[in-house]
Amino acid sequence: MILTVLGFLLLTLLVIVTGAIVRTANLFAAVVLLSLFSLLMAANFFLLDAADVALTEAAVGAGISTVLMLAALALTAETEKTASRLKWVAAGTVTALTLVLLYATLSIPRMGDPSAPVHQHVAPWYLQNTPHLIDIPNVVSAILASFRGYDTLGEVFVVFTAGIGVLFMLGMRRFPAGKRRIPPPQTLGLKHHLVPRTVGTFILPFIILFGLYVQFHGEHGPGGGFQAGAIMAAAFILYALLEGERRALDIVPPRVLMLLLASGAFLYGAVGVMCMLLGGNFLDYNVLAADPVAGQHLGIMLVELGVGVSVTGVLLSIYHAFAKREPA
Amino acid sequence: MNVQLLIDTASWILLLSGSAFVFLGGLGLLRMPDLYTRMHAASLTDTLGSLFILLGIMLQMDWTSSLAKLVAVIGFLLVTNPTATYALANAALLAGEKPRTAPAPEKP
Amino acid sequence: MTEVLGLYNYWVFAVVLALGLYTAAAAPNLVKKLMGLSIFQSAVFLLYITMDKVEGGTAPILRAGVGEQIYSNPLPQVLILTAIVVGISTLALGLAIVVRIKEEYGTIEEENIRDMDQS
Amino acid sequence: MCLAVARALLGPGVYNRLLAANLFGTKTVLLLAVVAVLSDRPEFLDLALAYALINFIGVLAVLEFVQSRALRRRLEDGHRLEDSKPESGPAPTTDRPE
Repeated sequence: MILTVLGFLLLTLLVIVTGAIVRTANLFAAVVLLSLFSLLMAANFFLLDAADVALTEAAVGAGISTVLMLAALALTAETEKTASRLKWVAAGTVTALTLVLLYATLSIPRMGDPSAPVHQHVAPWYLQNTPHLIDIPNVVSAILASFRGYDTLGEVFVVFTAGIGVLFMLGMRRFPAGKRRIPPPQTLGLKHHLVPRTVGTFILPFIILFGLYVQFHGEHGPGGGFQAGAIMAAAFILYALLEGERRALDIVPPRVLMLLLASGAFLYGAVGVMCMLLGGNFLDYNVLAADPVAGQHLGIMLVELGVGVSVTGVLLSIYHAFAKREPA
Repeated sequence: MNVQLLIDTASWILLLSGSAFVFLGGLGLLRMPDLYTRMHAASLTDTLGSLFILLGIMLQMDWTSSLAKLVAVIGFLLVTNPTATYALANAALLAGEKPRTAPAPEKP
Repeated sequence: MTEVLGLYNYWVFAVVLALGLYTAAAAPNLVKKLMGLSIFQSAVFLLYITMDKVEGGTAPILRAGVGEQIYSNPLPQVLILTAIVVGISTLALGLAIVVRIKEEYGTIEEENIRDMDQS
Repeated sequence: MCLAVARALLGPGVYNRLLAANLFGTKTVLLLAVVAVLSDRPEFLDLALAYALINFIGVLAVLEFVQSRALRRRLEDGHRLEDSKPESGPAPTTDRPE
């Protein structure tokens, strides 16, 4: 009961915050509010029993999206200047659409209804068969990596392509070799702030450790490659913030980033091809080991690893592509 | 049985006082005149509030690995929150937010 | 009463979706547009995750030694889990395009860009 | 939490919102922990842990953003030191190459 009330409250806050984001013309403030939005979203996901999703939203929304948005703002502008001419047309259309949607909600089953059509078809099958076919507690991981491995492969390639796209757009230019000019501000980092630097250096290993935990414990608790990748990327971004771009790129040079970016997706695909070579179907892990269940375990672990590596590589390359760029 | 009662009482006291601190922090955040005093109020939530609430939860739990996780959460909160506040204060100062004078309301 | 509470999530979804769409359509600033898209996307996530909830259920991570237990639907969660990460990557791609536009045109306001294109 | 959001909406200005967002992050951690225990799935404390670890990166990014902006402005203004500069502020001249 109390959780229901809490969910109610959080959703109301969500709407209010969204309204504020839409209204503010200061983009910097909007980014801050967007991080609040993401926090509320994650809390809601958690209340709606989606622990894995909440963890993903936490890992992505709390750190990375704010950082990326700010990096983009630093390269563009901070405030919205003009007002649109189409404002009222858009408002009218959107209001009409909302009314239609609200009307449509009246005929769908209420939240949590066990007899809703969504809960009838495939989901029970997954819940029933995961224990003996795959034997890992986290059904979400099981579906993600094994039952619907094709989908996830596709998603990984979308992420990969987006990363490549950003790199094409912004390039991985090297720092100018000449020492004549003052380095662009982003390269400085927070070196002169003792407190964040000390604390950051202290906390960094724990974030990486936690990322590894999420990666390899993902079959048993909430977690998996996507979350772990985001957390790891956040850790390296933290390092880049603290020590400056240059140091961070010394630690993980662009070439290594490229390698990460590519090898994750490659690993995923290679596991699939491996299954074919061993006589199974593409991404059919049963053949990977003598025992089908052990094969599934191995396959899921490798695939999740591939996802984790790929996501880390992509997010990190994206961040560096933004951070290295000098404002026009 | 008696010990159980004692633990429950202690945990409730901790939880309630923690909630009180969180509430006061929120109140201060709303009522204080400028950014820096508000920051002071907010840190009340960050430290005492979260410490008490998490300790209260810990008393309710069994000896499992979750307990260690809670300890870790407390530790990280106590370390990272002051850092965040520091960074925030520094950023505000750098951006020219003046302490102790009510900042001109820059309407978004 | 329960009917209303049960539909509240969907209403929130509709309103947030509308606000996001409105921002994406009407905001003159390209970064703001992307924010609108991201809000729109989050609203869809909320819709899916709302659908996965089963009354009295718990997160679909099987627990040993707990007799009969209802679990929420894992399928929407899988979809959204990947979609969040895809979302951030595509958002980054959009931001990259905006940055390039800023470098070429010197502005990220839609109107100004259109004026420059026409002249 | 409502109070924090109220502050976030009222502003004034970016930094009050940021403060509120940060506070809200802490409260989310507490909320997640409490809900995890209430719903009797203590293994979900992972989430609270994730937040506790990652939440402050955003604020650090803001500091970095503001700092680089202030620095850039100073460079553009030809080193006119009109900004009140704290002791711990950026000092580009002392940046030694490593």
